[in-house]
Amino acid sequence: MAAETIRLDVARYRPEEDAEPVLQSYEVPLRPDWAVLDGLAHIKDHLDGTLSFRWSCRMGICGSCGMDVDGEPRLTCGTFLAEYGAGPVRIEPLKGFPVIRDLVVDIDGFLAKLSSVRPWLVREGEEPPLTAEYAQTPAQLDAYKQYSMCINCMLCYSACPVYVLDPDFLGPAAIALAQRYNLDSRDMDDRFDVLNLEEAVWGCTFVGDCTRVCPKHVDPAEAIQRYKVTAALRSVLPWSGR
Amino acid sequence: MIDVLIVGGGGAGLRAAIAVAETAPELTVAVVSKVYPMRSHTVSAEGGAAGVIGIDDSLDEHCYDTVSGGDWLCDQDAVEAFVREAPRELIQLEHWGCPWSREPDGRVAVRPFGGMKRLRTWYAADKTGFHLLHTLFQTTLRHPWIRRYDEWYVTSLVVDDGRVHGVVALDLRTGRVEAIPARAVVLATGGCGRVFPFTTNAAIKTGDGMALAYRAGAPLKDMEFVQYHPTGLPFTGILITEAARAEGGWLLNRDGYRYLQDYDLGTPTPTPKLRSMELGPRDRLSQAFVHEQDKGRTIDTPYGPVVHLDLRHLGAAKIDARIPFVRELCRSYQNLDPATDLIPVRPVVHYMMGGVHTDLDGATTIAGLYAAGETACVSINGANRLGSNSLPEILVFGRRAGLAAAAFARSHREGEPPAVRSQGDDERRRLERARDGSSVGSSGGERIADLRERMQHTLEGAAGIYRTGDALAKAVDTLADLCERAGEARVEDTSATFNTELITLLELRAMLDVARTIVACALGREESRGAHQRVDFPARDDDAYLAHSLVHRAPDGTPSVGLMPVTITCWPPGERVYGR
Amino acid sequence: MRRRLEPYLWLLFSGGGVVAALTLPVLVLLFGVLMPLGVVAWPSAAHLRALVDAPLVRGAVVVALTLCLFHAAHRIRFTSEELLGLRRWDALVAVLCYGAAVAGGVTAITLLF
Amino acid sequence: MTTARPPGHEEARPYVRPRDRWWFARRRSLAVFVLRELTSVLVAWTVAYLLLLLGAVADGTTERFAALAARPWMVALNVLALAATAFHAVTFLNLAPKATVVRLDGWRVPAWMIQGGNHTAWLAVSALLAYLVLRSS
Repeated sequence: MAAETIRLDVARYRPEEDAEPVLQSYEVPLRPDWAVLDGLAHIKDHLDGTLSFRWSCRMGICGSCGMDVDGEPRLTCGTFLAEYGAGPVRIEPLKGFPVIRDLVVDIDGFLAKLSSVRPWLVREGEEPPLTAEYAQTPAQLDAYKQYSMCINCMLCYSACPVYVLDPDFLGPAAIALAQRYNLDSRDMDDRFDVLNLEEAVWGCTFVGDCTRVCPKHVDPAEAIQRYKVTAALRSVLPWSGR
Repeated sequence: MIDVLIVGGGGAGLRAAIAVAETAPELTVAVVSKVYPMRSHTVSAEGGAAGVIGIDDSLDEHCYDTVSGGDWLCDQDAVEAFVREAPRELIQLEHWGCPWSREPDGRVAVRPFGGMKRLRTWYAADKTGFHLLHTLFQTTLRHPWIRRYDEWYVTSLVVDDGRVHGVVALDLRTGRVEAIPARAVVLATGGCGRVFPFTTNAAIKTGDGMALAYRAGAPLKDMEFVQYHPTGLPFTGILITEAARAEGGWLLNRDGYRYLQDYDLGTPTPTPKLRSMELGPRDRLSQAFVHEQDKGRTIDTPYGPVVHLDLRHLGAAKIDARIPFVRELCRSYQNLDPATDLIPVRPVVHYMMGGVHTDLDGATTIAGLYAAGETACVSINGANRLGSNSLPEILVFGRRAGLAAAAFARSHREGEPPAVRSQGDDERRRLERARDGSSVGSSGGERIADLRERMQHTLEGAAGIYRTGDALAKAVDTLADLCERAGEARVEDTSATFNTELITLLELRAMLDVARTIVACALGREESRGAHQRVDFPARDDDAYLAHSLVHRAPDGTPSVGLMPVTITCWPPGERVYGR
Repeated sequence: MRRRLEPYLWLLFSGGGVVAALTLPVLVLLFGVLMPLGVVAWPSAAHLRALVDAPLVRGAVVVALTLCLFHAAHRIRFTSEELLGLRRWDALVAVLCYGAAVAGGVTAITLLF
Repeated sequence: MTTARPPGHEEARPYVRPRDRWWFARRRSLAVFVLRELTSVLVAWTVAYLLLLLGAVADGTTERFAALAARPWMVALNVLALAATAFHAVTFLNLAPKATVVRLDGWRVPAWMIQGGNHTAWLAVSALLAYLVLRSS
C-alpha cells in the first residue's frame, strides 16, 4: 500500500529575514486520525525543525493551537486532515493578531483585555470564613455556566471583523468573560464602566461569527447582545443598577 | 530583585502566587512560565478534587484511603495536613468563583471516585481542572503586583553556597537569556509524562522543574512510581476521566465481561460500589489490563490492545449532565458517541508520584528553594496516587510553599551575590552557542525527535506497568548513551525569535535527566509496591523497602539512589483491600 | 459623551429594527409592488386620508417611520465604517447618519401635521 | 497580575497584516452579514417611499404618485426593497433571542420558541395592516 500524503502550505515568517509571511509547502502523511496539529508536529520532528507554533494539550482545552486553516480560525488539534480531501491545506497564523514568528501570534493585547473586565468574583464586605461555601442552585449555576467555558483560544477574535479592523475593540471573549461573572449569583458587580463603552459592547455589530467559530459553544455574540440590553436598560432607568 | 519567584503558572504556581500576594503584599512576586498560565496542564484535569465535606465522612477515612491507596509509602504527617487543609482550599476556590457543580439546595455536590470509601470528590462537571485553573488565573489578575514572565523558559537555578539566588531564563519572544535574581524560588512546573511515548500529559510536561532542582543538587524522591491511568483513548492518549466509572461506567474485555472481578477487586454490581471493581485504585486496574492482555482477552487495534469502557447504560442525559467532556472528546477525537458506542481504552501514563523531595512546607534541601504540585514529592501519594487527590494537592501545597517562600524572603534581605550575574552570563553564552549551531554544527548531530523517541520507547519498555531488573539495567546504559548524544543534537533553527527547536532540545535534556532517575530508582527498588511492579520481585517487602527512594545527581551525572524512612503516624502497613 | 449616547442610539436602532421588520415588508409589498403592478387596486385617496386621520395614528406613523430611519442610520453608520474603513471619522459619519434620520422624522411631522 | 517585559529587550518586529479591503468576501457568513446590514439602505428607501406616498395623500396628488410608482425602474427598486425588508425581518426576528434570554424558573426558553413568537407577531401585524389598507377597496 503506497502511503498517501497531503500537502500543507504553511505560513513562515522569520522577522530577521522576512518582510512578510511566505508560504512553504510540506508533504506529510495523510492518516485518517491525524489532526492538522499532527501534520505540523510531523514537519517539526522530521522535515523542518525550524517551524514554530504553539501547542500543548492536544485535547481542545488548553487553547494554545488556534490557527487559520484554509481561511477559517480553528483549533488545529481538533481539525482533521481528512476533512480537506486531497489537499493542499493552507495553515496561517490567526488573523487579526501581530505575527511574532511563523504561526505564533502576539496575545498580550488579548490578555490585557481579559484583565480589564475585572474577571473575578466581586463581593462587598469581608470574606466569610473558609468553613462554608456560598450557596448556588443548579439553576443559578446554569445562568452563567456556558460563558465560563471559554478556553481563551482567541478564534472568536480572529473571526470578528470589528476586532480585525479595530484592535481596540474589547472583543467577544473578554465580554463573555465579564458576563460570566455578571450573571454569577455570587457576584455583586455589573462591570458597567468597562462594558458600556464604544470600544466595548457598543462596538459590536453582531456579525455572529464569534459564536460560529467558538469550539466550546460559549456563544459570545449572545453574551454581548444581552449586555447591550442590560446597559441600555440601566441607561434609561438609572435606578435599575443591581 | 524579586522576593518570591515562582517557576510554572499552573494550579500550584498560581496558588502560591496568590498566597504571597494576599499575605505579604510588601513582597514582589513573579510567575515565570514557559506558557501563558491558562495553558498549563492543570487545565486538562477532569474528574474532580477530593475534600472531606459530608457529615458521614471523616478526615481519618480520607487519610486511610490515601495511605492504603499509596500502598503505605505516603508520609502520614503530610497526608494528615493535606486532608485537613483540602476542604478549606476547595471552599476558598468556591469563594473565588469556581463553578463547582451543585446539589439542588445550593450546596456543593460531591461524587464517588476510585479508591475513595466516601463521596468526597468535588467537581465542576468533568472540566474540574479547567475551571480551577481559570478561576485561579482570573483571581491572580486582581493582584496587579504579581508580575508575569509569560513564555520564559527557565534554563537553570542560580545556586551559591547551598542557597538559591534566582533563575536564569530565556525569553522565547526575543531569545534573550537573563538572570532573574530572587530571594526565594518555588518550582511548580508539573510532571514529566512526556518521557513516555503514550501519555495523557500535554506537550509541555517535560519534567523541567525536576531537572532544575536535580541538577542544582536537590534530590528527587520516589521517581520509580509512575501512574498509569487505566482509561486513555488509543493513539492520542486523551484521558477519559475516572468520573466516567464513578458515574457507573463498566470496563469490559473482548467477551463483554467485567474482568476486574477476576483480580480481587470485588464482585460486579449494576451500580457503582465504592472501593470496588471499576472504583478500585488506578495501579490495580492498569495491572489487571496487562493480565487480560496476556490472556488474549483484549481487543487488537492499530494502536495496540484495548478494552472497552461501557457508558451506554447511563444514557445520554446523565452523560451530558455529569461527564459532558467525555462525550465531547469521544465525538471530536474518536468519532464515536459514548451514549451508543463502546469506548476503546488502554492504560496510559498519567502522573508522577515522585518528584523533588520536599518537607510539608515545600522546602527542598537547598535553602530558599521550594517545590509544589506534581513537580514535588511531599509525599502524600506514596506508591500510587488516588484520583482527585492531585487537584487539592496543588492547592494545599501550592499555598504552603508560597507562604514558606514568603517567610524565607522576608527574613533574608541581603542583596544579590555576584554569582547571579556571572551564572547568567555563562548560561547566555552556552545557549547562544547551541542556537548558533557553533557548538555542534547545524548539519551534524542527530534529530531531537529521534532521540526523544528512543528515550520514550526505552522508558516504556523498561519502566512500564511491569518491570524487570534486566530491562532496567539495560535502560540505564541506553539512557546514559542518549544523554551524551543529546549533548550534540542538531539545532537547525538559528533565529532568536521564538525558537521552539532550541526549547525542544532543552526539554529533551531535562527529560533525559529525569528518565535516568526513574530507571535508577526502579532498578534499586527490589520489591513490588503500588505502581512499581517488579516481575522479578513480585511481593511487597516492608522490611527492606518501606522507605522512599532518594536520588541525587552524582558529579559525573549519573543518578545515585539511597533510601529514606517513611513517616508513619496512625496507620501501620497493612493489606490493601478492595471490593471485600 | 459618546459613551452616554450609545445605549440610547442602540435602543432607537433596536426599536426601529422591530418596527421595520413587522411593518415594512407588507407595506412595500402592497404600495410598492402589488398596487403599481395592478394586482390589487389602489385604495381611494379618501380612504388613505381617512387611515391617517386620527391624531394618534399620525403620531404612531411619525414615530414608526422615525424609528425605522434611526435603525437604518445606525446600520449605515457602522457598515460604511467597516466597509470603507472610516472608523476614524466615526463622529462625522454618526452626525450625518443620525442627522438624516432626524431630518426624515421632521419631514414626516410636517407632512402629517 | 501584569506582564513583565523588561525594558531594553529589543524585539524583532512582529508582522502586522495590512487592512483587508475585501474582508467581507472571504467567508460566506461575512457576506451574509454585510448583506443583512445593507438591507438598511433599502429600509431607508422604503421609509422615503412611504413619506412620498404620505405627501401625495396630503397634497391630493395620489394619481401622480401611482403613475410614478408604476414606472418599471420604480417597481424594480421596490421589489428589491421588498426582498431587503423581508430579509431584514427574518434575520432580525431570528436574532432577537440572543438579546432576550428568557428564563422561567431556571428553565431557559429555547430560541425557536421566541423566534416562533416573533414570526407569528410579524404575520399578525402584516395581516392587520393589509386589512386596514385594503378593507374598503
